[in-house]
Amino acid sequence: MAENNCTLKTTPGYFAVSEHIIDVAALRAALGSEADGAVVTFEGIVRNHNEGKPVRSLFYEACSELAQGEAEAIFQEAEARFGLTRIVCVHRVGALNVGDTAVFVGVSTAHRGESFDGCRFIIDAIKHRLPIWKKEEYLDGSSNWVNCQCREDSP
Amino acid sequence: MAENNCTLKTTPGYFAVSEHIIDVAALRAALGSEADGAVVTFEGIVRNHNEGKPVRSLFYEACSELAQGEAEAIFQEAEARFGLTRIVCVHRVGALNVGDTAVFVGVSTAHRGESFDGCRFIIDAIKHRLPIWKKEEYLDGSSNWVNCQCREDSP
Amino acid sequence: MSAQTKTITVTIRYFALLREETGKASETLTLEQGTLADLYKHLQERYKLSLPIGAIRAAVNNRFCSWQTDLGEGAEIVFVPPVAGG
Amino acid sequence: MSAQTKTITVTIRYFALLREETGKASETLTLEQGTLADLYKHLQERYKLSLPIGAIRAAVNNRFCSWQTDLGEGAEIVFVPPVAGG
Repeated sequence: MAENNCTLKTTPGYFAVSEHIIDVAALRAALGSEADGAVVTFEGIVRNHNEGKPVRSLFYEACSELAQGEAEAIFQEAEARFGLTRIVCVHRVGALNVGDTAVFVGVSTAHRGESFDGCRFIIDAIKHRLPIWKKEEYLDGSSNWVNCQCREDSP
Repeated sequence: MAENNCTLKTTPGYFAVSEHIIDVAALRAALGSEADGAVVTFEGIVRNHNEGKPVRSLFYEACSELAQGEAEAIFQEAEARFGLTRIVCVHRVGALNVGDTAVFVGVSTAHRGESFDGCRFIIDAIKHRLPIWKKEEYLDGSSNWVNCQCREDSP
Repeated sequence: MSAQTKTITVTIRYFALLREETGKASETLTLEQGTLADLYKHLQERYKLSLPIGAIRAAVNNRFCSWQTDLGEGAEIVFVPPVAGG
Repeated sequence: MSAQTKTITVTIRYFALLREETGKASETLTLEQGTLADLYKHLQERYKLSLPIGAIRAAVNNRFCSWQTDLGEGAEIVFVPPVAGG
């Protein structure tokens, strides 16, 4: 994880986009300090269905540079609002299968309320703000860039 | 984990009281199915302070039989309210040091909202309802059974 | 005390502060039939327990019970001081 | 077109649906100076892009910018289709 930490000097967070299987245990080990009483983690997993359609696999694509800056902004906001001590987040890109972890978010704080609220805030923000795209491939052979069919989305 | 599973036939949950270090990775591996899109975990960690006093170590004690029954009741309630697919919870007993995981709660569901809410519900219920007691030993040599000083607590 | 007074034998397990104040993890007592509340008051006096009855819960045979529960022969009793898991 | 019209060279990166519809991951274009919105409208026509301008965001040199931003020489542009991380 060392190579990217230098880009996050102003926050307690680590963010990466990765083509490799997410090593949850290694990321968990980066959380927690002696003053922390709570660690909350979230994993988003590739489901075998979405909105009623059976999913065979997923393809994620990211604009890493933009994602990094946006993640730092999210982390700073989360730190200020919830007093998070540590934040670790990795988002997978490339071809994923059902059961794979697509995204990991882990946080630690002194008390549990802030950990739950902070972790949830971060995953919600990541889903809405990070330049990461998901193409679902269905069992029937069709595929779809998620959210790109609603043609008149307002910003 | 197999030896206790037979006691939880009516719920999707696994609960144990353990004298050994909690193996978070092994517990995480018991979560998630192909239909699950979200895994949320909580770890309660021994802090180096509580209500302003520096903590040196903790001692946890449980009435395992009562705790098991109460955990099953909590899991059934959580399953009904949040549609949790899997629940895994282990509470440590004995002498713990700062940084040790005292309790692990992990849940999985189709969608993330229910995972966050369900995990939080379970840890809150565990803290309030399970017959588990905590003795804090402070750096100054004093100690205290937590919550046992409020002599006129109503039930 | 009349010859009619029935006695029962019960087992009590003590945890946390109650274990420390009684100096034992469990004991088996033979006593006059009565309620859970009667038993706790008896123990409170005997061991000078600091926790008032309102601060604790009680379980009989692994089920939480009301203080008015009548104790039966062989009952296994746990008094539950204020909990603090997690 | 007057001789005064200034041209600039910009690099554009395409992702997801935009990458598929343009058939390229990036390209460098020389074009008349204008705003981000002008550029997107030009590309929309050229590639028959299906996403309306209201559905996407744009970034210049790694910062999200408004559609009225004037493009400078050497700008690195990313058009961001609706995201779906996690």
